[in-house]
Order: sequence, then structure tokens, then C-alpha cells
Amino acid sequence: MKKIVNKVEDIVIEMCEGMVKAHPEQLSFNKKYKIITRKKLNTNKVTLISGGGSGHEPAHGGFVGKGMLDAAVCGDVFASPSTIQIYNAITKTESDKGTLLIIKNYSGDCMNFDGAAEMAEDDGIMVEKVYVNDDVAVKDSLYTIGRRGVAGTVLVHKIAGAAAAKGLNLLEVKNSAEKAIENVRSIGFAFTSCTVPAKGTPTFTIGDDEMEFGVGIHGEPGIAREKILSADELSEKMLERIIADLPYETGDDVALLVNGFGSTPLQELYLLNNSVSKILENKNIKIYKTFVGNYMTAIDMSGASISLMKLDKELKEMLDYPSDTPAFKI
Amino acid sequence: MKKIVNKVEDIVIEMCEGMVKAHPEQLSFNKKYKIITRKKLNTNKVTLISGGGSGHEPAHGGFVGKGMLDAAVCGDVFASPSTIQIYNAITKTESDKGTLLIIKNYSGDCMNFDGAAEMAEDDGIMVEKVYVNDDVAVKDSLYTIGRRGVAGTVLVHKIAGAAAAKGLNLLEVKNSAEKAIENVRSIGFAFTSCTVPAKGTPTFTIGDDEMEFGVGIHGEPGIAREKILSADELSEKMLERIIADLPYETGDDVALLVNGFGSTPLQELYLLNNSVSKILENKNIKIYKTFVGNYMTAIDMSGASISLMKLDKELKEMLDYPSDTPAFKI
Amino acid sequence: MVEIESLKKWIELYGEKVTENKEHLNQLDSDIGDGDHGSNLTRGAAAVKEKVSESDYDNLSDFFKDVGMTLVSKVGGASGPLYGSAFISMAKQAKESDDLAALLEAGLDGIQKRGKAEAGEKTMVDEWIPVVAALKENKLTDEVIEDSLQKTKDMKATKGRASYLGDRSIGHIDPGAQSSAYLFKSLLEAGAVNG
Amino acid sequence: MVEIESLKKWIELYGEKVTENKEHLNQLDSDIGDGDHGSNLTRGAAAVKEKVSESDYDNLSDFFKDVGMTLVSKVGGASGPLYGSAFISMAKQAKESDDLAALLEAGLDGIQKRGKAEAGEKTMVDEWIPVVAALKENKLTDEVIEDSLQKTKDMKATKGRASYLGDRSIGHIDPGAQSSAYLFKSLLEAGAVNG
Ligand SMILES: Nc1ncnc2c1ncn2[C@@H]1O[C@H](COP(=O)(O)OP(=O)(O)O)[C@@H](O)[C@H]1O
Ligand SMILES: Nc1ncnc2c1ncn2[C@@H]1O[C@H](COP(=O)(O)OP(=O)(O)O)[C@@H](O)[C@H]1O
Ligand SMILES: [Mg+2]
Ligand SMILES: [Mg+2]
Ligand SMILES: [Mg+2]
Ligand SMILES: [Mg+2]
Repeated sequence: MKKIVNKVEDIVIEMCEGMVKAHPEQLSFNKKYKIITRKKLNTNKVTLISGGGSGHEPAHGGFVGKGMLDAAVCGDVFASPSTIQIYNAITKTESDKGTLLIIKNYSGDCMNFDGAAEMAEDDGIMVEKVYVNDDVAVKDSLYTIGRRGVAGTVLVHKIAGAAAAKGLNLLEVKNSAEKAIENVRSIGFAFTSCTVPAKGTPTFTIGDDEMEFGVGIHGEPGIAREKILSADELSEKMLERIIADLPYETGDDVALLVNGFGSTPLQELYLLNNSVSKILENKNIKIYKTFVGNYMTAIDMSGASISLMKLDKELKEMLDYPSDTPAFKI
Repeated sequence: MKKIVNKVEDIVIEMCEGMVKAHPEQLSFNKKYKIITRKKLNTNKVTLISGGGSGHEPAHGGFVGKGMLDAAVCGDVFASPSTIQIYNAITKTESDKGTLLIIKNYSGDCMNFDGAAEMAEDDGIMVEKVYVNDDVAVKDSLYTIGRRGVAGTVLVHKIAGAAAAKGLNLLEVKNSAEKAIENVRSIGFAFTSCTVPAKGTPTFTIGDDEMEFGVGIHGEPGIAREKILSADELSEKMLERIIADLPYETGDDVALLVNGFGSTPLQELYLLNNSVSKILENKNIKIYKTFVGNYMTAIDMSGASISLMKLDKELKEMLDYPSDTPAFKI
Repeated sequence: MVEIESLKKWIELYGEKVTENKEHLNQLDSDIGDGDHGSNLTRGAAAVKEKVSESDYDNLSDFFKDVGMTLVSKVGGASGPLYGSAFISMAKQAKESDDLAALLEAGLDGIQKRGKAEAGEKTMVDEWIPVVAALKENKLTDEVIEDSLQKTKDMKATKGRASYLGDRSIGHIDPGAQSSAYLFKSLLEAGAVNG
Repeated sequence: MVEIESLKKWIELYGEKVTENKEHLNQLDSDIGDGDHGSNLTRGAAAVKEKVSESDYDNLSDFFKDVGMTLVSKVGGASGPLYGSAFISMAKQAKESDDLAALLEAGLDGIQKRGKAEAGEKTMVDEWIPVVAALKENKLTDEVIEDSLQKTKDMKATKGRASYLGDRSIGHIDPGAQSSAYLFKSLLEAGAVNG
């Protein structure tokens, strides 16, 4: 394992401190509970909290700031933060308007965020929750835990962040977040595995001509192991699944997020964006706004995901609403 | 070679188109000469042109926009753009106040930019040039071509961009750029080689416990092959060379750029920033502003560089001056 | 019926086992999850060890409560709240009886309240259910533990991270069932059963 | 003295050689540069082939000018302007004489004007200087070409990308010297010398 690291046990804390040091006017860090918060909290708006396992940088700390999150709770690498960490994040950022938790739909995250919400409610804090489940690689079923949350979460942060910044009340902000969730779909692929630092070796091995299609953001295996495809073919294949799912239709306006998984160079992400944009244009699905970069990563995995969010007038307004965070500026 | 790619020959064009499609309000692309320009050119300010080989994304196209560059000329991967490409960039962005070329100090770049400048001057266009040479890994000598330009170039773009945006004249903008160059120093290391797409295999091989110290941004070998170090040791070693060179002194204010080489995850860059910031603090070198990210990459190389720019009041003002480009927003 | 000393021994052995087998648990979790189950539990074991070494427990309930709260505070992931709930639930039960089967049944109950998993969903629950049943009949053996563990192999996961894999989850032992198997083996080794 | 047909053949053979040896040139450039010298020249060769196939040249100067301008326009890097300058300079010389040695001397001159490299700096110039000298004495042979190429191995680079390596550049053949060696071997094969 080759990483820029001191002691493996200290990665999360040192990384969070490094992030906060890069943005000292905007961010604060609570070391005991590993919470990154806005330096100046506004108690007159709904508080937005997200988080999850670490290893998804810049998520989630990079989305804390004006117009997006108020706090990000940082678990160990790929492990949801504990109930107690989240509970502390809620109590330390309490506002007059209540708190919305934006949770990626994983068993661990759901259990810990739910548990923390219960504890905070016992303290008399108003807490609402939304669960992001945008990954169309996973079958949505009543009999399973449903889909997982992946890169589309970033766009949900943006929409909910705008709603909160505009001063809407807790239920309204929750409704906006849910509307965002209903309209966003993602799918990804990986050329290589990530290496969880505590493990020190790649989570999976893969041939030189193979990719894992439908992969998540934790190095979990995807839908299938396949031969690698050209950028155009890959885009076609990914969009097919996404578009059919909602479905997105001719004439729809969308936000497009081309997201790298950590070690994918921008060169490749821009090239992928070119392929994806061409296909959407051919289908007359109109790209209202594009985001290309490493937003929701899987440590050092090589690969990318595509997310589309269908936009109506309200969502467009929220998307355009100013945000100023380390990793997302509008 | 695993890359998101269609045909290797088309990488530069498709990547540029993908970048411009992601920022349609800001950027235009001239496909024939591979020039990314601002959509709306302002002929009342000094025109700033940079560029070089491709493979350094987001450089240089990502720095075209308000408060930074007016045009980026894109060569093939790691090959300076041709004289004719650059000449066309100059003529197509001519302003009333002349043009400054910001050149990274490589034989190829110098020859092509110089040749293009001569051609443009023959056409009666005022052209000035500056050469960025911030890499302290290379000995500066009268008998060689001197140092090469690396990540510090981004900060030079920023300073020169601010000077031009403020309406200064050609010589003043050139002076600002030169002042920036005089005050910036960088050094980098790599854990892995990059893979030039046309070659298809890594430029160098390296052991699992080794790094290349003092490496450039083209997969060129560095000062020495060494055992990998911890983040703290690495930071100490890099800063030692940088600080001794200018030298930077107790009480100095600096801008700090922690730059990834393409496949280095943000997690590691933030952790590196933490180490570097701690050391600078101990030396009482004051960090005025920090930038952490993949700014000047070497395709998919894993590793990072550190750049410091010593700041006086004037440079601080220019650094703080608003810029709004795809990859650099202040 | 059970002595607090043997239960402290139990938790100590369990901590040792997950720590020794960290890589194995991570590997099982790499196959159908995210590769951190061993790391998560090792972190938890270290935190529990530190916590319980601070006090001299004279009642079971306090002991289990500290174990449970430490797991809930320090581990995160899915296994933190699940094992945490098990011990917190056992702490409550310990106030009423010190029957081992009843205690562990309460633990299972805690896991199912938190995680909503039923038998056959390829989770740690598939290790707990047969073990609790055997304990009730005083028939807990290594074979019971090992058999139920192996049975998770052919199951298709419908809870937890492995459920994203659908059919691809079949053919692998569930990591949480494996760590629970260590838990119950430790129980036997600690002499807490029939002791 | 030289026939335009044999010089067209020269350029054709040169294009073939760099294309065939693309990987080798890239590998030499990987050792002390950025690994693209073969790719750069192959791109140039393709562009030149396309360009010169369009016209039917009846004078040398126009032919060289098209070759040179194509390289300057299409290749970039260090080798584009250097080889480009060589041919543009030869185009000018061709207006005055058709002596091969004089032509190539003009080419060398063009390279040195552009790149400012002197003998011993481990560049293509170290291939050109002995070749031009030999041509003047009518003694150009494969050995001359190969010997000067091998001599670049022990040199320390002080121009071009390899100069960043300092002493680490010693022990490797210069890629630009290698491609120039192909250029001169093609000249012999094309029968342009003494032809
Ligand atoms: N809802 C659930 N009910 C019971 N056990 C579960 C549930 N979800 C997950 N598990 C167990 O947790 C184990 C994974 O734990 P761990 O790897 O530590 O957490 P994470 O999945 O968050 O990385 C699984 O192997 C499974 O046994
Ligand atoms: N100043 C110079 N004068 C003469 N030859 C040079 C000079 N700089 C570089 N070269 C030649 O160019 C070759 C490298 O060309 P190439 O790899 O195509 O360009 P780049 O270095 O831009 O990648 C070197 O091997 C050397 O022979
Ligand atoms: Mg996990
Ligand atoms: Mg090159
Ligand atoms: Mg796991
Ligand atoms: Mg080269």
C-alpha cells in the first residue's frame, strides 16, 4: 500500500484537520467526535447534517459551508460514524428550526443515524431524516434494504442546502430533499479496486482488461465483471440504465454529475463528459448544468459514476442558488 | 492501460470538448488549433495565454476565465503545442493592450512559444513572455536550460490574471508575473509513474516501497529513487529544500499549494496539507491562503507537490482578487 | 447461573479472537461487503478492553452495559450498533435473571430490533438463532456454531451491504456470522456454558 | 548534385523508420525524458506524408519547405520546431545550391539557431555535427552514424528535458540523436549520398 500517511489509525483525524486547515475561515473541527462544522453556525435556519464513513473525500466535509451542509460527521474509513458521534453533531448544531439528516441508504448509516435521531428527539430537538438511494445498479425491492446512496447525494446536499439557506422550515426543507432524491439516479463502474488503509491490500483483484460494472463507492463488487469498453460504449451502457429507470424523457432538463472515484484523472472525466453529453444531446435530454470532478470517491478507486437529476423550475432555482463550500461553489 | 478513452489519437480533442461542454457559459474551443478561450474576450485588457502539453488537467484549460487566463493552447499529451497553434492563439485573442505568454520553462515550450511570439510580432502584435521555473528539484545553472516550471505556474496565472483584470498595462502585468515567479518554489514526489496514452505502458517502473523524489510533471525521473517516507517525514524533506532555496524566513507570509499529480486522492492531499501546515507553523512561516487539490497533474501519476509563494501586500491583493474559472475560484 | 468472572473472560476471549482473525474477517467482508468488518470489531475490542479495565464490576448488568455503550460509541458501521444493541439488551435482561440462554435471547432480540433481519437473510442473525435455540436445550457445541456458520454460505443476502450483490452474494460466508461464531466459541472456551 | 526523387525517397524512408521504431524511441525518451519522442515523430511523419502526397514538387526548396512547415505546425514538443527549423533552413539553402553537404549544414544551422545546443550537450546536434563533417569529406557511412549515436550515451545532458536529470542522464542514448540517426541512415538507403 502506497499512501501519503503517518499512522493508519490517525488517517481520519489528520485528514479532517488538513481539510479544516485549508479552509480556516469556513470550517471548524471537533476532534473528539470527528465532526466538521461551519465556523459560524446560523441558528435561524434548518440545520443540515450529513456524513458517513470516511474515504469519500471531498464528501462530506467538503460540502460544509454556505448554501449546503452545516455539519459532516466523519466515521472511520467506510464505517458509518457511531450513533454517539452523530448524536453529538445534532446537539452541537441545534437551531431554532430543527435538523435534517441526509443519510445514504446503508444498513450501518441508517442504524446509527436513526439511533442518534431518537436520542436527540428525546432531548427535545426536532429531527427529520431523508435517505438517499440513487444507485440504479442495485435492484430496488421491498424485500431488501433497497438501493444504496452514491454520488447523487451531493446534488441532494445542494438542493436541501438551498432550501435551508432560503429560510424554509424543517418540513419544507425535507420535502425539497425528498424531491431531489426522487429525481436523481446514478450508476458507476470501476477499473481498479480501492485499498482500505486498515486492510492495506486491494478489496478486489481484477484483470487488466476487466472492469466492475455497477460498482458502489466502497469497493463492493458491482452487478457484473465485464470487459472494459470504450468511453462511448460505457456512456451508452450507463445512460441506458439510468434513463430507463426514472425514466428521463425527451425534452427533460437535467443536471449532470460526472463523478470520479478518487484516482481517476480529470482528463478522463472530461473525456467521459464529452461522450455522455453527446448521447444526451442525441436523445434530446437537455443538460441544464454539468459538474465534472471527484465529488464522492471510494478512496483511491479508479472509475467513475454518472448521475442525472431531473429538474423542474423549483429544482433549477435551488441548484442555481449560491453555495460556497470547499468542494462545491456555485 | 486502463483509461476512459475512445481512440488514443482523439484524447486531447475529446477531453477539451468535454471540458468546454461542462462550462458552456465560460469557455469556447477552437478544434483546429486546440485552443480553449474565454467565451467573451475583453479587448480592453492584456491578453494572457498559457498552455503546454496536455496531460496536466485541469491545467491549463481549467484556468481560463474571469481573473485568470484568456486562452490555453493544448498540445498533444506531454508535447508542447506547435508554433502554429500558439501563433493562432495569439492572433485570435489580440487585444488593444498586448499579449503576455506564460510559459513553463521546457525546451519544447520555449522554442514553440518563442517562435510563435516572433511570428505574431511580425504581424504587429505586442507580445511579452515570462518563463516559470519553480521546481527546486532541478539545479539552476547558467550552463543548462535551468529549472522547469511545475505547479507554481498556477499561482503565476492567478497573479498575472489579477494584474490583467485590474487593467494594468502589458509591462506592468509582465512585472507582476515575474514577481510571482521570483517568489514561488515547488518540489514533488511520485509513488507511481504515469502512463502516456500513446505509449500505453508506464514511463518508469518502481518498487512497492519506493518513491521518486524531486519528480517533474511528465513522469521524468527525479533527483533520486528512495524508500517511501511517512507524510510528516516527506513534508519535512520537501519543505527543507523549498525553504532553503528562496529562502523563506520566519515571519514570512506565504500561499501554500498542495497539488496532486492526477491519481492522488483528496484524502491523502488533505493529510499531506496537515503535515505541511504543522511544520510551517513551527517555523513561524505564516500561511495566508491554502489550496489543496489536483491542479497541475501528470496524467494519472500518484504523488504530489508542494509550492510556496512568498507574499507581500501587493501579491496578497492579487491573490485575493476574484477569479472564476472551472478549476480556480476565489 | 452464570458467573460474572466467566463472562468477563468471555468478552476478553472474544476480543482476542476478532483481533487475531482481523484479516480473515476483512477478507470475508471484501468478498461481499466493504472489507472492514475485522477492522471495525478490532477497534471495538480495543475500546471495550480499555473501558472495562477501568472498573471492577460486581454486577453483570453494569458490565454488559459498558460493553454495549462502548460498541455503540466507538464502532459505527453496521456491526457497532448491532453488537452494541445486543449487549445493551443483555444488560437489561441481566437485571431480571442470570440464565445464559435468556440473556443471549435478549441479545438476539436487541439485534433484530435494531437491524430488522429475520432468519435466512444472511446476517449475524443466522448465527445467533440456532445458537440461542441450542443453548435453551443445553446443547450448544462447536458443531452447532460451525454448522450454522457454514449455512450462511448458500444464502442470498437481503439485509446489510451484501444485499446489493443479489445473487453474487451466494457462495460466501457472512462476515458478521463469522464474528458471531467467534463470540460463541469464546463463550464455550470461557466455560460460561453450563458453568 | 542531388536529385529531388532521391530526397523524396529519403523523407519517405525516414517516416517509415521512425514509425517502425516508435516504441524504441519512446522507450529511450522514457529513460531520460517524457516518453513521447517516438509518438511525436510518428505523428509528424504521418502529417508530412499526407502533405507531400498532395503536390508534385519540381523544386527542392518547395519540398523542404512543406516538410518543415508541416513539422512546425503539427508536431510541437522540442522535436517539432527543431526538425522543422532544419528543413526550413534547408529549403532556403536549396535555392542557392543543391550540394547535399551544404544543405545538411544549413539544416544543422537551423537546429542550432532554434535550440542553442552545442556539441556535447547530449542532443540531436551530437548526431548532426559528425554526419555533416563526414558528408563534407564524402565519407558518410553507417559507422559514422552509429558511432556518434553511441557517443551520446556517456554525455551528461545540459539541453532539453534530459538536462533536469543531471548526472542521471549519463548512460542513456539520446532519443533525438537516435531519430537523427534514422534520418541519416535513410539518406544512405535512399541513395541520395553521392547519387
Ligand atoms: N440489518 C442487519 N441485521 C443483522 N445483521 C446485519 C444487518 N446489516 C448488516 N449486518 C451484519 O453486519 C455485518 C457487516 O458488518 P460491518 O462490515 O462491520 O459493517 P458495514 O457493513 O457497515 O461495513 C454483516 O456481515 C452482517 O452480518
Ligand atoms: N535545445 C535543443 N537543441 C537540440 N536538440 C534538442 C534540444 N532540446 C531537446 N532536443 C532534442 O529533442 C529530443 C526530445 O524530443 P521530444 O521528446 O520529441 O520533445 P520533448 O522533450 O518536448 O518531449 C531530445 O532527445 C534532444 O535530442
Ligand atoms: Mg463498512
Ligand atoms: Mg514531450
Ligand atoms: Mg463492512
Ligand atoms: Mg519527449
